[in-house]
Amino acid sequence: MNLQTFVEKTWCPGCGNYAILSAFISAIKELEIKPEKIVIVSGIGCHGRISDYINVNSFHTIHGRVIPLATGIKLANPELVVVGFSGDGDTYSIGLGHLPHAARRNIDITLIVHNNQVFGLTTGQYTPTSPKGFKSRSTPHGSLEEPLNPLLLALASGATFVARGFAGEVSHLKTLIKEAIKHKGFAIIDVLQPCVTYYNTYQYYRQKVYKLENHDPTDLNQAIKKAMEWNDKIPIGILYKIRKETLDEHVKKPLIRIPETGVDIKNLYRRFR
Amino acid sequence: MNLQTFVEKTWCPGCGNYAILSAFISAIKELEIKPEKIVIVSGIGCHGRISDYINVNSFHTIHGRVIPLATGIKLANPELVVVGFSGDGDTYSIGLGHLPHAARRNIDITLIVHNNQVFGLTTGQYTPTSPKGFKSRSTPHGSLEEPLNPLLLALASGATFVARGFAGEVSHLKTLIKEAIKHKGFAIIDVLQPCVTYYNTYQYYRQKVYKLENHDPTDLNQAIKKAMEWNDKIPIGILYKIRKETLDEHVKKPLIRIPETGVDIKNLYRRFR
Amino acid sequence: MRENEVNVLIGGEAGAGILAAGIMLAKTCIRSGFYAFIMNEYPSLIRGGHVWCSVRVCSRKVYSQRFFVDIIVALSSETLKKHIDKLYGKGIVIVDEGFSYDFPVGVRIIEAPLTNITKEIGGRPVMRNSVAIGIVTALLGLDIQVLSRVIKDIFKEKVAELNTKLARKGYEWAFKHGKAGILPLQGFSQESAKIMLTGNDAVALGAIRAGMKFFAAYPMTPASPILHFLAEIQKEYDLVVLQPESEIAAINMVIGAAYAGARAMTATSGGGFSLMVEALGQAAMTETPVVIVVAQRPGPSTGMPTYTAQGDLRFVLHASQGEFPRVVIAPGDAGEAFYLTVHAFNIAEKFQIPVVILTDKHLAESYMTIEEFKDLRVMIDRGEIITDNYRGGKSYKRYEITETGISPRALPGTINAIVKANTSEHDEFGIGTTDSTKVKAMVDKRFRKVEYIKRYIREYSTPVKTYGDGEVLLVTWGSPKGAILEAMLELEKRGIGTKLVQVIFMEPFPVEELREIFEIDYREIILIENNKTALLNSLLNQYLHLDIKQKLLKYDGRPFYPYEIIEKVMSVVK
Amino acid sequence: MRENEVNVLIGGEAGAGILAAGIMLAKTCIRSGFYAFIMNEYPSLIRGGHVWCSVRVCSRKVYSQRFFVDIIVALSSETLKKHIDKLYGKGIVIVDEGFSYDFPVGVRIIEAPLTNITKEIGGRPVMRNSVAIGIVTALLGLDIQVLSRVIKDIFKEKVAELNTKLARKGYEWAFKHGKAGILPLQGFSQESAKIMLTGNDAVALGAIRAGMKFFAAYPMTPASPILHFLAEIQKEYDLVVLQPESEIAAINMVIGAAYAGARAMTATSGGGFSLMVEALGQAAMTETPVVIVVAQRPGPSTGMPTYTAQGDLRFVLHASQGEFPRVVIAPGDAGEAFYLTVHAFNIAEKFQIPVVILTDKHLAESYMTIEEFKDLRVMIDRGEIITDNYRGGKSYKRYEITETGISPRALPGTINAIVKANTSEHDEFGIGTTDSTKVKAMVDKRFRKVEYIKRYIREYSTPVKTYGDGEVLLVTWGSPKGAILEAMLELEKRGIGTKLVQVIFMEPFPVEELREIFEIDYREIILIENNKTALLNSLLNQYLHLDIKQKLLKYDGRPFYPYEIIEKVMSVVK
Ligand SMILES: Cc1ncc(C[n+]2csc(CCOP(=O)(O)OP(=O)(O)O)c2C)c(N)n1
Ligand SMILES: Cc1ncc(C[n+]2csc(CCOP(=O)(O)OP(=O)(O)O)c2C)c(N)n1
Ligand code: SF4
Ligand code: SF4
Ligand SMILES: [Mg+2]
Ligand SMILES: [Mg+2]
Repeated sequence: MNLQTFVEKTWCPGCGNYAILSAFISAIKELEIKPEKIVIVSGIGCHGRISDYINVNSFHTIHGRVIPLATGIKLANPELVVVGFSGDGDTYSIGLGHLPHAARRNIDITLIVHNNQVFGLTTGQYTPTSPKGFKSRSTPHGSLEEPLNPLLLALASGATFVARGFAGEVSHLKTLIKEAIKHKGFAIIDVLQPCVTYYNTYQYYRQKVYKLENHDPTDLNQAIKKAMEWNDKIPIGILYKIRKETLDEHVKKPLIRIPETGVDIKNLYRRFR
Repeated sequence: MNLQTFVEKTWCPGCGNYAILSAFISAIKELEIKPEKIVIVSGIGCHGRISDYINVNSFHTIHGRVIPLATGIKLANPELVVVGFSGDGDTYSIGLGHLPHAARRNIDITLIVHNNQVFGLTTGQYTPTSPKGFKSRSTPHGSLEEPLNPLLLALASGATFVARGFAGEVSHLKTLIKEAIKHKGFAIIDVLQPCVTYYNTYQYYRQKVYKLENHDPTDLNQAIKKAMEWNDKIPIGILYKIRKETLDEHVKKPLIRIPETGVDIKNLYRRFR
Repeated sequence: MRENEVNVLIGGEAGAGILAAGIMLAKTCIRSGFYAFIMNEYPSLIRGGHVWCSVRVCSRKVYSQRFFVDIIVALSSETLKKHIDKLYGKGIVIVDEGFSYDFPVGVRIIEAPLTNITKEIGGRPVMRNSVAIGIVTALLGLDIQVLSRVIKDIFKEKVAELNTKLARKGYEWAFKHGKAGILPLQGFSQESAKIMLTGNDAVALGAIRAGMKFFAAYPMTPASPILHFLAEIQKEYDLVVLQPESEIAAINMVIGAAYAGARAMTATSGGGFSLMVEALGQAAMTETPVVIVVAQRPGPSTGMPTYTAQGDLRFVLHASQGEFPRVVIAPGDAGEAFYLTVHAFNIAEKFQIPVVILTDKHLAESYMTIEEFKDLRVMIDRGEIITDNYRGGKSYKRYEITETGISPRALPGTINAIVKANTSEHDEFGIGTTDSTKVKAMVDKRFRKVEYIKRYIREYSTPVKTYGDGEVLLVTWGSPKGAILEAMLELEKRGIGTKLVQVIFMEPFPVEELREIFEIDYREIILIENNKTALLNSLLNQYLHLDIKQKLLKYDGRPFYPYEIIEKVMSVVK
Repeated sequence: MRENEVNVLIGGEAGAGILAAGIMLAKTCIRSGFYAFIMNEYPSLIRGGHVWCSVRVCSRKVYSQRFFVDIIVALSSETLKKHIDKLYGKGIVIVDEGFSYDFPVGVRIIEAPLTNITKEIGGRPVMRNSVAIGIVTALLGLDIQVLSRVIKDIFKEKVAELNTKLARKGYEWAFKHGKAGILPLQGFSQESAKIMLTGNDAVALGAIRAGMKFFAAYPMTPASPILHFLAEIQKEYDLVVLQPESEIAAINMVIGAAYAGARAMTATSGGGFSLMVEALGQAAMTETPVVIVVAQRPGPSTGMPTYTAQGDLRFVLHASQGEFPRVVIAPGDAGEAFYLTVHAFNIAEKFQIPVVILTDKHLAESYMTIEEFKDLRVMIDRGEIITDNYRGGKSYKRYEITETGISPRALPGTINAIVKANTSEHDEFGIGTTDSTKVKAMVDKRFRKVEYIKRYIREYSTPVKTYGDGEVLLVTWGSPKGAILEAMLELEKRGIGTKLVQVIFMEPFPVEELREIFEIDYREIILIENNKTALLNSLLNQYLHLDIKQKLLKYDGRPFYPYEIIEKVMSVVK
């Protein structure tokens, strides 16, 4: 079974997106999920092309709406495995209004954010995660804004699975994706994804990232502390993970069938008499 | 100088909004700000009517857009004092996408959130801050979602002034408002505002709130801890306050004048030759 | 007062249970064999403003409120200030004891101890209205038992008990003071089971009937009651009913759910729809069937949230970038709203397009009496849909180019089918493309549906309705229909024959049907719309090169009264 | 090759600096006294796809690209596969050494050591294009000094130096191999200072000229270059230029800034405009003057981000709930874009309404040569504006009811004036109201502006333009104008006289002006639009009851070529 389509990939050679693609494909292979049982939702940006490359059900949505779209799919058919691929522009800029809500609702979807700290597809403008002073086409004199800390934000919003991956660590990333998919509840993986064209951070992150060890992912305070660590050392791995009731657990069966003669509403007449 | 208009107030008798109104009016009186130097921006909801009642410049905007509207005003004319009045529906539901960005941009506006934990004006539906299990017209069987912690979210987003007030403590609230307005940078005050009609929390909060004392508002970890305190005791006061460069500090003078014959663009021709 | 008809206006402060009182009264009348129509007007605030509703009761089917009333129940002096001029010459005013007002001569005043009775029984002040309704019940010569049962059905146990007592007290008071039967209702008909419901109710019922299983909406007047109703009954019908963080979230969730295979809907007003515009195009481009209810209110922007208007027609017709087929349906009353909602789902799924149901506050929130829906009149048509296992042989093509433009739709989860939806322009498999030939073919495919949609609508629905056969042609769409039908009855009596054209499908615009109607010679043609710029007329200009000169346009947030239409027709005709 | 004209197509991989090469060449020609037009086509991705541009150079003003070219510079085989059929019979192909391709007979192949030269000099592979442009410069008989100066002006020091060397090497190589001057450009004119710019550049320049001080936009192809340009020069012109979190934030910031008194603008494409729709109504209701640039691309939804279309016209005309006056302006070329942007600000402020400048990818991103703007042709009109101190005596009324519908606008900060803006329907002071009389008066006030807007436009701008005086009438709006003007010249030569009507103000629609034009008898009328459903035609139907039968519609994302128009006209005429 080929999990890749025959579509030619148009990411720049060396782009971190390739790593995410291959980590994901390995993950679903190893999890042995049938392609027809998966739906991936992809946002708009370089990352968004991923849905053309993976041979599973997919919805290439509009900019910033991966989360609500994936939520709708999951609620309508909880038997599907729903994974969102989004960008830092997609989820942390235009789509940020959805993230905290998905987190606190604990809808059982996995969100993989290709965080390259730029708008790649629109030629490299700064994003909410670009460092202060970042020079880009929209900030030629350097950005004036403090970057957002997406993992801290996710934790503050009540997410039940919060992780960071690095495109330079494919097999570690694969494990994260597997864990995230297996996690029952809202799982976010922020992936440090170097954009070789507009913000090549391979070297930078290679030097800084380290894999979390001896870390208790059920301890929120610990997780917050780790999320705030962004200096000489940058942790990757699962920062936080707890089990809580999910929103979709309230949906008993897929909502996709309708009796041919329609639904009987006679019981409802009473209230209108 | 009368800071109130002659418009008859239509909030329910006993509504927490009255307290916010009077705290604000006292605050600007005491700060001796001239009415023409203030602009208030109000959202859509019961809280939004406040702009009809205060005799200063105002913009009663659309639902959820207090923050960007106030940002535009402040940047165009940094000499104005800009205060936003918003609701928990307005800022934490539909408008949530703007809050973290305003916080990390540190735009010098004050945002007062009338957090009554319901959509008041649309007849009491639950909001992101309603407690789990809350029964309302849209959740007659009880809401299924964990509430949002807005102060934690603001802290996680880099806000430089984060406070909580209580409509049952008007003079304390007035002090908070004064401090927030004086603060150079983005200031958010989440005001616990009982809605006597749909969620009367006066008693509940009277028993729980206590005023922060011996708290170091420059310590982010402390602030985060306090923001997470929401059980038997609920702190009110300034949780966090630091001074950072603001976005509007980059604007040297109001942008409101234009030479009658237009702006000379000859210098720009060069690049097009 | 007219024969067989009574009009009651009930007014008081916001929060005083005015509408509840109107509903009690109307239901009592309906269960006694009459028809009722309730129109209610309230400000956008929770307490303190003035609220009123008018209950029209009649022995025949009624289509709208009337301006003039026989009885005013005034729970605040504001009610009289604002509405006393609506009272017929010898009309009755019911007020609380000790209430002082400078009444015009001729008014029959009933000063009843509303507050006192309420206090006696231990009711809250808001319950005064039950006493008043008890009195009205007596006045109209209705049975107090019927009112009691209505109250039991409306309220929860404890509250019902109290209210029943209060109503009975009021009823008895009226008897004791010789007011019983002074305005008797006559000529009831009991031929069929009747229900009273709003346009919102009808849309919700239609959606449930049609098998809608997913509903997400952000509250917005006047569409919120659909959310409330569906939320309440979600468990009985296995629905997912959600209030997401915004309209943007709502419509995107709905599209996600529809892609997954659920019949899915959202409901909002113009402001919320503004936020759905981008996703509307997404539904179109991905050919995902969704139903969107837009209940209009006066704009622009926040405008007047609790009032009525028909100002969003063009907006809804053209919303979102790019060109794509859509269907826009404008029911004119609750009955139509029910059936057309079922059609909306069928059309959406059959043609894999977004369908908008365009109502307005007056339709959405006024109550009218109709016969119970005959279930036979609806059926479910999901179009070509593939579930479980795809047996098409070759690789499944989500956007297969076909003669009709419709590509068989597999649901994700179907074995052997990979279902790829794409908002970028795409090839038949749903893979992005910019190839000029493929792109053109895909645009043409989507647009080929239009002809088939038109045929389908003609066959299974009613793009245009006409009423009457007179020489004066009245042209409208949506809720003004009610007041017009009433006016037509009256005009008939005055010897003026009229005919009404009601356009129901605004898109695709029923050009042929209308052309036929307009081919006939009329004495006068009058356009009637609840807006400023005559939007339907702009469509008639565009599609039929027809410009209706005589216009009755109203844009102060109020619905039409029959008398306004009568006046207009009279002034044009003579 | 035609007299006095050379067309060069440059193609290669995305990221290979193709457009930069085109610009180098075009500027060299312009500075040598010619006119140039560059059209570029690229996929929505950063690397790997194929990108090409066509540079047309001519001794007279040129309005569009041509389909056929004289020279192809092929930096990848993809270029030849896709474009070799565009080469004239004896055309020239410039390729890298060792490049193999099955060329058609007659093609003159110049195999030049592009890569080798580049390596020699130590340039990066992307710099091959400079060698190629050096060769083309030689072929055309142009001065290498001019090219060198162009390179110096475009690139930063170090890069410029390298590229200059490479270009010179290419130039020399051509000389050495007897290629110099084999396709000489002739007949240049040097009468006035010329600049080459895109529609986006022109809008940005117009905005700066008009005194715009606040610009907030979220990047979206094809509008982003406006953001980039303004961001770059913000310090020199004391602008605030911001990239907020979304289009919703952008437009709301712009409205805030405009309320505060800055001339403020945003720019986006259809998808981003979809998100601005709610706030558009806010600007209208609060009567806040804003300018919104909408650069169209093919939809629906994500569609084809880097291609061109004119599919958003109706959407922009009717966007947002409720009814309100707006102005929509569609420039047809860069020169118009400049002046009309200035007008847009004047109209927005004078009438306190939102103004949309509607362009498309082809206009926004193609480069054309125009004369430097004459500053005298624009002036600033801010309308009735009150700053510093209000001396009106009575309390200031933000929404004073006036004869023209325009209420004098005080800026917040003005002493003695409290400026209350309100998205709810409001009274003259800006306080919310639902009073039926006041509401109607306020709606009427807003709409009274329309007549004055029309007059103003007629006086200070050009709602409709015509070109030529032939018997065949061509009707268009926006960017197709360029290709049509070219076609008209050619048709003239073939003895077919044409006349073009270009509608510039789409709203208020110039009904009177057009009626006059259409009153004349034409042999044929042909509509030309870059969309599927003939949107301008729908307006002609609506406003003039005119349905143009002959249509040339193109909706594959590509702009018109002159030859397509010629073919259409020929087929209709004969
Ligand atoms: C509503 C809307 N606004 C703007 C755009 C233009 N746009 C396309 S991709 C993109 C940025 C994507 O950035 P990110 O999500 O970080 O993705 P990346 O390209 O970096 O993978 C933008 C702004 C759009 N498609 N839709
Ligand atoms: C785009 C849009 N969606 C929905 C509404 C309807 N609406 C008006 S007020 C409101 C809720 C307000 O809640 P909140 O901000 O908490 O204000 P409160 O009434 O509680 O003060 C909603 C949903 C609207 N006006 N605009
Ligand atoms: S621009 Fe950056 S993110 Fe986009 S494909 Fe290239 S390297 Fe990857
Ligand atoms: S509904 Fe609640 S928030 Fe609104 S005015 Fe009444 S008490 Fe206040
Ligand atoms: Mg990115
Ligand atoms: Mg609230």
